[in-house]
Amino acid sequence: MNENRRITIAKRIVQELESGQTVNLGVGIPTLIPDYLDDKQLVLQSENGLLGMGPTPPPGQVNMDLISASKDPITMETGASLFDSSASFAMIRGGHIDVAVLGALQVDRTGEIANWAVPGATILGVGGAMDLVAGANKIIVATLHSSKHGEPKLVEELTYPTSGIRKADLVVTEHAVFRFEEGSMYLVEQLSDLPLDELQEITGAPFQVGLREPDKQEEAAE
Amino acid sequence: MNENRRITIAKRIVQELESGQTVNLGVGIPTLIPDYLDDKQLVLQSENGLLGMGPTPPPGQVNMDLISASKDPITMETGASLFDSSASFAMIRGGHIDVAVLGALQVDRTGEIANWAVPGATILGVGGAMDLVAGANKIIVATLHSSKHGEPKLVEELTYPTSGIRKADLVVTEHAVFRFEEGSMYLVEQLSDLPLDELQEITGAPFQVGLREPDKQEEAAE
Amino acid sequence: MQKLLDAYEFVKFIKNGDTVLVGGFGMSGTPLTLIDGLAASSLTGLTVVSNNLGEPGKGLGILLEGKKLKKAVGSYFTTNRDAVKAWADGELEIELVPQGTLAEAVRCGGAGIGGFYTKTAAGTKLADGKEEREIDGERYLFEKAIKADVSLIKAHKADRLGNLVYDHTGRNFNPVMATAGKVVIAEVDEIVGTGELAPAHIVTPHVYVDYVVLSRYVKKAGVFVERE
Amino acid sequence: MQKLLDAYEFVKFIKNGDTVLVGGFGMSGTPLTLIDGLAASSLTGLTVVSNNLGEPGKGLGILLEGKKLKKAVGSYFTTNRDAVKAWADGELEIELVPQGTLAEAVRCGGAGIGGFYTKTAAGTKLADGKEEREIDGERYLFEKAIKADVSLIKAHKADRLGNLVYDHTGRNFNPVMATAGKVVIAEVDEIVGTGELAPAHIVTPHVYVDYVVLSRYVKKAGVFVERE
Repeated sequence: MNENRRITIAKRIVQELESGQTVNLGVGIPTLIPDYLDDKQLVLQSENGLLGMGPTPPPGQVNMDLISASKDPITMETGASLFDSSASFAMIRGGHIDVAVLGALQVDRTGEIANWAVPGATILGVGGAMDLVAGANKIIVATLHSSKHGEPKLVEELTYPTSGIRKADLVVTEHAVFRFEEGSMYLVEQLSDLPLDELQEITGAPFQVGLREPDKQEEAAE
Repeated sequence: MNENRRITIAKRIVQELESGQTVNLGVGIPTLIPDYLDDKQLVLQSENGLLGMGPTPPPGQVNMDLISASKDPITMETGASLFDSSASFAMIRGGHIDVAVLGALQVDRTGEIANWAVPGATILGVGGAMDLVAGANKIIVATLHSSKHGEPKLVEELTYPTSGIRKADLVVTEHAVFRFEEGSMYLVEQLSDLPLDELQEITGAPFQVGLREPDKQEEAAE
Repeated sequence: MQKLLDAYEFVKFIKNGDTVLVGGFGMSGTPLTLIDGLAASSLTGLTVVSNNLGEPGKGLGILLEGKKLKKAVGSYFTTNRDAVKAWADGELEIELVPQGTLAEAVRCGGAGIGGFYTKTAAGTKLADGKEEREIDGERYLFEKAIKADVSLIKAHKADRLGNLVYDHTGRNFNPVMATAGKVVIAEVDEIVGTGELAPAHIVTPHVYVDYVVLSRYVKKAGVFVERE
Repeated sequence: MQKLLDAYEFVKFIKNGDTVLVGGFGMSGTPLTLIDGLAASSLTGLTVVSNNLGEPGKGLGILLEGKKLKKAVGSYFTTNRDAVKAWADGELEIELVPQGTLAEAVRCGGAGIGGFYTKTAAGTKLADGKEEREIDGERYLFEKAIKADVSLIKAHKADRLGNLVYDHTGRNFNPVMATAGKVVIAEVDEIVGTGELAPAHIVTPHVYVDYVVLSRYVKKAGVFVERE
């Protein structure tokens, strides 16, 4: 059931992606995306130094020096290229990744993301999360609507440490798609049969229904 | 006769160089050095992106995409590597070049170098001169003792624009070898039969004869 | 090939007054076809960022003859006496930058780095008006990253995705310039099938290359001549 | 080969308290033999700069077990629960740096750049105590270059001069770390004749490599096991 919700999110995000785009997929739900692309051809970037990441190899063809950012064995697509970590983050930070799809612990009503640390807990890992938030051209957050403790992940104000001042463009949960513009949050699509009032109840931040201006929606959908 | 003096300088500088060292040779007298290496094997770096520069190719084997910093056709030694301009200057500025041999317009008594611009004239070229002055581990200046107008090139204070705050280690002219230490200039060797008082006369800066401390000489020669 | 443009078609991506990064060191690794295209266009008031301005009537030199340039940023202009004259006549602004600083500033522009500190040029005339900072007891200058509207670069081979490799020292400024333009056009000697360039040997990944133009020139006896 | 050292001989170039850059991302491109050498040595109080600290008892994890480390600088330590525990027990200092900032700081250390400005981490907890600067209307953090006493890196092949190429994503931090240590030791799978690596394909020119060590491990079915 949880897996179905995650797949709903992955499938909906695929609709936001276009063939030929360079995409960096974070850990968690984003890693499901390659399985639901149909005939869309993405160029996947892996922060440890690869453009053109392919699927998991068959067991006999694993090379532990060809791995993803999650440290799992991968393959290369035709036309792939390899480079060092400084070149990889130059690509990320320099605005050369079209879309980063990230998981999140929280997103606030302005689109600010918390996805690397839990308050009060040991903070010993950040990886490339902040570089991606700072550098990707478009940021899509893929997250379940509520935490496993039933707390809303979309919140009025972050209580978890922020990943950066750069805002998400879009959040996709199993229930809805939210867009962020100029500090406000807009519900642009419902993905489950949850009534609107119940959706509002389980969402920790106030949102408006529909986009601020119809023009904006078209522009964003281009 | 002028050519003989230039060769005297080049040959003397060769004595300062060791096999296996990475050396960047500036334009002018330094470019004579490869002809007088005997069995010393230097690794020549060219600022436009080559480590392991070889001699001029025979006329039939010229490739205008394989050129020196002076824009002349060159070849590659076995074990050479090619890289871009940012990597080349990372190598230079990061202290990975053992010795830079540079021409100069003036050198002052502290070893400060002027080698890129003439006062009052149009200043439209600097190239890699300042990067080499700032970055090479050892700087040897190769210059005739006097300008073509008969003015001393070793001066009390620079009247030409400086190439940087970093000092030369050694200046070699057709008459003498000077070393610089802690702001003072020392005559460490005479290369012509010019008497010492006449050498002093044609040198624009005061110098001491011999090194400040005998210990220092050994240390420097190591 | 989706990215392939006709020789001078790329000109439509450039506007009067734009800043254009142009690869090359002397006449090596210089996008001669793209420069021809600029010369044949009606564009004016361009700022060109390139190590040199070619030679009189050669390479970027033809843009100077065609009065296309408002300003040139680079490290060495003295090999083109026309540039020196245009500057003296007040027809061309020149900003002189040490070669290593130029390369690093363009790399930073493409890498999302706002600026950096270098020892190069500290204490010289080229430091005039620039911020100085002491780091670990040494003097450094602040240099801002360089970005541009368009990058015109020259590579040896492109595959059909736009991955690039370069010809010997023709590499020079091209790979960093490929990263720092909003629109990047690569002139190439040859287009090969995707997969023909080994992943570990690709110097410029295709994500940096928007369009590819086949060079009007071919190398004969080591020198570029017009393709027949 | 002049630069070739026996497996653990390199330890003589390291002193107690030194800062050591160690290449690798997870267990890929990690100098396992050199780490074994450190573990077998009497060295203590080391500061290690590396993206991770391996896994419990694996890679850099064995240095933690052997109490060799005073401090670790990197981007992701949570994959090694021993590191988390050592930190919680006050036995290990940890400095957390975003991965891209780490890579760039090391590159700057090797390139003679004193420091740089990045947007990454501006406005976050990792910006605490760091200088902020606005450049073209955007917020950037100042980050200082990282240099070290010694670099321990892993490459795939070295030629007899010390030129290096890497194995796929085993490249990761190794090329930048090769530039930023006073002494650089490269562990390699294979040593080939000079000239066997094409000039355009060499990733690390030999000028950066002081010594080469042949790996005690070989890859079998894609995973490193001890050489027989």
